[in-house]
Amino acid sequence: MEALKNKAREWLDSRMVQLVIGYSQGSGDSVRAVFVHDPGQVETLLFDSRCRQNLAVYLLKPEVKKMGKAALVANLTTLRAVLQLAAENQIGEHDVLTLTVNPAGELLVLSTLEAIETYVAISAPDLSVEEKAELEKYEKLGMEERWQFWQEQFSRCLKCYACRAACPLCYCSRCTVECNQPQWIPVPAHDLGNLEWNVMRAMHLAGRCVNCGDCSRACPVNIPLYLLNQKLISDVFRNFNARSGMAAKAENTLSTFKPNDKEDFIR
Amino acid sequence: MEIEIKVISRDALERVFSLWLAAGKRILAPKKTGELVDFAWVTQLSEVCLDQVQTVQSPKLAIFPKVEELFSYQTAFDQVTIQDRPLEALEEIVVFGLRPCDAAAFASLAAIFTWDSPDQLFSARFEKMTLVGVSCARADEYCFCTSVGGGPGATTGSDILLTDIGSGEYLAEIISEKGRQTVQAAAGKFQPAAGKEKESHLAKVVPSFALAKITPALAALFDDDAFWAEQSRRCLGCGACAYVCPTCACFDIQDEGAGDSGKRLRCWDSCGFSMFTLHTSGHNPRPLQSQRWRQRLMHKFAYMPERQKVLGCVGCGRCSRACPVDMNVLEHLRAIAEAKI
Amino acid sequence: MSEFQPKIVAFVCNWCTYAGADLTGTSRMKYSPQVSIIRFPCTGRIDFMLLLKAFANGADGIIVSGCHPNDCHYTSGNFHARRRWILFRGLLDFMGIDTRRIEFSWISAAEGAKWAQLVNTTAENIRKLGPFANYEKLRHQGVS
Amino acid sequence: MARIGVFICHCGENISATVDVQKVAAAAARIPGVAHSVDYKYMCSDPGQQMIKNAIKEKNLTGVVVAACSPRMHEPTFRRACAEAGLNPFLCEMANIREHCSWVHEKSDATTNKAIDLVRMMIEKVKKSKALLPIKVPVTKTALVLGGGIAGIQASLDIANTGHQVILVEKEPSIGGHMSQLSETFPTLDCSQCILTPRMVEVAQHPNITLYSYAELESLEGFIGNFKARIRKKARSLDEKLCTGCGLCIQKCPAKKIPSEFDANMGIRTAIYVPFPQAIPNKPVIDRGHCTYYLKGKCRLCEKICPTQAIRFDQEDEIIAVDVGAVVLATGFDIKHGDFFPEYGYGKYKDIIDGLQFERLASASGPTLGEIRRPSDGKIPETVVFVACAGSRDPAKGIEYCSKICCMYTAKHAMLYKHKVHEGKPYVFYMDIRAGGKMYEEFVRRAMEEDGVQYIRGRVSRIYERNGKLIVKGADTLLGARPMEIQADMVVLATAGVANAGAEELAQKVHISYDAYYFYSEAHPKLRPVETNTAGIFLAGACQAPKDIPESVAQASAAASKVAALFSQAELIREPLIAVVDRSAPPLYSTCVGCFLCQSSCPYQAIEKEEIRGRDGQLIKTVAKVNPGLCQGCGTCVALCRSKSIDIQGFSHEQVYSEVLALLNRRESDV
Repeated sequence: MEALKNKAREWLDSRMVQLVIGYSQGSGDSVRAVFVHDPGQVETLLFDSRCRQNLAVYLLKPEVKKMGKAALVANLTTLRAVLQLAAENQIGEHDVLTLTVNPAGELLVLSTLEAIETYVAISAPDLSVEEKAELEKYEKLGMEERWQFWQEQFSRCLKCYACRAACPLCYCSRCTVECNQPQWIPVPAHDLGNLEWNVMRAMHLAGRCVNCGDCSRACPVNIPLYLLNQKLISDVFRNFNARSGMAAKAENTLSTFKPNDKEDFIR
Repeated sequence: MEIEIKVISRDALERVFSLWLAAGKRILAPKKTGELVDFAWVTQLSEVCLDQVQTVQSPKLAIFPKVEELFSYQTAFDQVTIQDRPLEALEEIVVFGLRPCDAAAFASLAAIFTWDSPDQLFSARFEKMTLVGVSCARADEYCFCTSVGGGPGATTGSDILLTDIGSGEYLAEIISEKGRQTVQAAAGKFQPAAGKEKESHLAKVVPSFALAKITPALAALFDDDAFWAEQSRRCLGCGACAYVCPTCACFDIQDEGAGDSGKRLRCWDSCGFSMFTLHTSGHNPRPLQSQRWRQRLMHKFAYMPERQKVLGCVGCGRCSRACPVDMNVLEHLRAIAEAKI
Repeated sequence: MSEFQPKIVAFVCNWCTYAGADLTGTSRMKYSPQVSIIRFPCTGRIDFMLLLKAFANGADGIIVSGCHPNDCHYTSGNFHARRRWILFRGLLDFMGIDTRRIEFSWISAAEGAKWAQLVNTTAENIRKLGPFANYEKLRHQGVS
Repeated sequence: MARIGVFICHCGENISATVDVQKVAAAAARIPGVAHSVDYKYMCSDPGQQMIKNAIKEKNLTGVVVAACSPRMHEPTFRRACAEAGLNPFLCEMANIREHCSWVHEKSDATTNKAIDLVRMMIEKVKKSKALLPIKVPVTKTALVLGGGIAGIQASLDIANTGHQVILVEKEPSIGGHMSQLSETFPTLDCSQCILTPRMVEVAQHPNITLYSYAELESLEGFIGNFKARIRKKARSLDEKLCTGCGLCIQKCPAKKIPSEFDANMGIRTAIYVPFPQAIPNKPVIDRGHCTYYLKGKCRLCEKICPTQAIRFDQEDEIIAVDVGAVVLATGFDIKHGDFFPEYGYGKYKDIIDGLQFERLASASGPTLGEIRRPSDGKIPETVVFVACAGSRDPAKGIEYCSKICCMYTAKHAMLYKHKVHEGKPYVFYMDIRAGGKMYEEFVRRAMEEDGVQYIRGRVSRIYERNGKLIVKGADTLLGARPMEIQADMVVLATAGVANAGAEELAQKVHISYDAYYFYSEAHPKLRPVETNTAGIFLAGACQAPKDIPESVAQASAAASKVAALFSQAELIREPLIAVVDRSAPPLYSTCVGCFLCQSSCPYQAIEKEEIRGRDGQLIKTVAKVNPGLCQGCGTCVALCRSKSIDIQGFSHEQVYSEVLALLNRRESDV
């Protein structure tokens, strides 16, 4: 990916950015985030199908912010996370430059939020055919089966909060699980605590999640958290025709309403 | 005591399982569910999976579970009555199929829980636990037991260590008194070894840094903020590493009650969390992830050796495997060992 | 043994449903004593976490009720609440939590009769469903 | 440790008949933190209230729970009692064991147990209650009235007459609005100018009213009692202090053929002009779009002729900043211009005109001095067709609502025509006649019966010209939808009343909500018809929905009385049951992360951005802040906030959470 390295070098040389957040070779055949702040290190940058981590998660990290203006090597969901963060007042127009590689393998410089909007506008619907099919598979299960399925999954939860840490949109400086007056979510990772934590995590991402899947990938005990997010993504789209991470100035699904929202479940 | 060497066939082992159950013991062993191999309660050998290099979680959960009740209480107007956890009610446990590194880890764990004022519940659980390990035939790039004084066939910590020597047979090393009792209880299942050896069946794990260098290097690097910032930059500050770690012992105490009754619970905690050291005043002595990452390594490689006279790491590599952002502890330790000071 | 008496919590807004329930009282209509009301300024104030807390503390059923659309004292709190419930219900259902145990309704200050009838039918439905066994189990699981 | 006092009311027998009140009092007494628990026949009686006051003093209570009737009934009573005994009123809560318990359940243990649950619930709530102080907001006692039509005039006069200052802003060169364009007014047929102009003069002369005509609102910031408005005074090209309004300039102005807006383009005016003779202020304006000097660079005749040298060609717009405590929007309406309806040929045929144009034709001060002469050739039309609902109640082409005033003014038009042209034949096509109002139905009947106006129930499908006549094709639905064809000399379309072109922009400028038609939304459709959702901003007249004169005036006076009420105290005092955003110790400062979801959810624009800065002035973070003047305490933001950084006083997280737990967790000692 020479183009990528050259652009990174150019920007670092010209002090246009102080930092390039990208991917480099990790342990075994994995890739990992890298923070290139000196032009000498650009050779470590790479971009391929393994680069799935949503690097937008690093934009709000104080340690990273301190390093100065950043360029972000971004895949599609990372770009959408950037827009969503902008829509939630977390980053401004001039806080970040993004570099992406389009399906044709060409390097694209998206230097404004507007440019990102135009690029993601053509992206495919949030849920792929396979994802829809899998979701439906679970939706079709009986209620008791669904309960058993999720109880089994959640019983493994360690409350390590890797899902939260890996999520670019879980940026609260104090998460609700850390409120203890009142104690909204039990701290212990027992079954009740795990259920409540997971309901809350999913609800707090409703209308915000960009379906990057990092929560599931981060989970050390393989809880399919993406199913919960995708359930809400599809409900948000079906009911409110909304998609998160598509615009830098979008109002949130849950902080807005339409007088004719469906209410067939209300007596 | 002198290590006794025997062999046992898979079938015999299967029967030993039923003997354990019959004797009212619960068996905790690696079990495969989907892609995931992790410790779970089993009733027969056939449920057990031994192909993996390592389980996701460590067997510490046998005696230091993620949530445990310490005591329960009742209030009546203004009096409170407390019922302590009845220790005699705890079950006997056999942890089967743990790796030599895991067995060694219990020493570090015990060192913390019995240091200064011993933890009754932990000690009681420890007493009622027998460790029947299985040595490692395979290792991966995350393994570094040999760099921290262990090995794929190391016997430290285990009561019995089995090694798969092929043709459905395991070489059994009887290491402790508990081990011997286990063999006696399983009358005749364990046979004389007749000169069989395990070495050729063990994984090769090449030492990758000099442990001797780590502790002094840490002391020298303590104030090198740039070094720690560089090391920890991609760390997200989750608790995955601590929760899968066989020696991490940090815990939180939570009271859960409603109406006029409740219980006090102990649950895992992690020094990686940003609020771990947050004071009521709002001050946080470790505001940066780099400081929290440093703390994790200092604790394992400097503070524990100094206070508990035992290393806080056994080189199982779980933290590296579990890390969402590929914080490979082995790399970091190498860097520390090789740092110019 | 005596018939199962469910515990039902009603989360209602102050301006419509609470007043409606007052009217039920002043009109001396009778309903099941298994239901108790918690008063909120507006359905918009009702945090979905509170519903989980109710189940976690042994509620067998929940009623959530406020002003009819366009009647909200604050003009739009109920609209915001409605969106929240659309997604929350979907999620709970997906997780296998029986949403038949949560009754949503709009009840105005004039609908005292509707309140009585809602309470009675809900109490009856929950009685049929029986105790929330799954959740009851959940409350004690996962502690070693 | 809390020291709660619990007072169980029998309410005569209303409660004690079905609830074992002694048992409830005894159970409450056993709850930790309860220092005093008694039952009494009538808690709300004087001796009852005295019991509470005494207990507060003697037992030095930290909270009070009164288990009695609905808090909607007696909460104020008991909170006052507590306050009188020196306990913060917000540390007193009521358990509703009458309406929600004794009255709706049979006498049984279950009923008593429920009463105990409710009491326990409120005890736990009060334990988490905090002492709250009322919110005080200072009030600037000057009102800003936008729009100088009849509504704005009425509102200004009413407010000014209560002794408060009024700033009246009108975008046209003169106040008067649409009413000044009208000929006569229904149902009395008195001349519009005759009743309006005295009011206009009153405005001009009122010591408490400052009038800015030919001016518009530039911006409005702030909140109730404390708005900062910036007004753009458009350049009149003339020094108003020097101008005497003698009108010489107007006579001399060479650019004479400019269609007059005031005459709805039925007449003409000069480039320097006053819209109409009785204009207030009676000072001309130079229309720079048509003035020869501005277009060609020479002329300046007016400047030469002006006896007081008042002309200022180089004058620029002026921005005037004012502090006001309340705003009244009276920006009025517009009519849908006929050209949206090609079938009716408006714009194509000169003699098809709209309602306002007919008003000018019929007006004694209009271009024809009140004679009904058709625009094309000035002939007096023998047959005139009036088309009601031209655009109204027409989801397909026009607007869905009823414009409300057309039925009446169409009847008036037909009458006026008949009165002026005795031989004339007026026809009215209508859908329904909506003549609700004092003397309205009678008025329409008069048109039909005394003035012989022909009413045809049906819609007009098409209007076109055939040898000098306008052919109006329609159907008479009362005669089996028989097709009708009328040969008319003139057609008057009662086009729909719609919101002003600039209505949306203004709404956004002042942060109020508006409906799908850009009419401004009232705070509550029934109970708060003249308030908006933004505290301190009120509505008058047709900017809220089409209205006739009496309605506009009534609403204007209502808005004025709201303003007067607001101005009646030195400070605005409000219940402190509002949302607050967390503030914590550095380095966090606040748990709010500034996502501002709350902002878009707030119906009252009460959430602002606050920049937290370090000692060095460095921006640390931007967080949400609730404006206590605007927040109404619905709590929608509270439930939305992911980090639980907003809480609402009186229904706080801790309070409602404890209620849920207390309600569901009976103690053994309770039963």
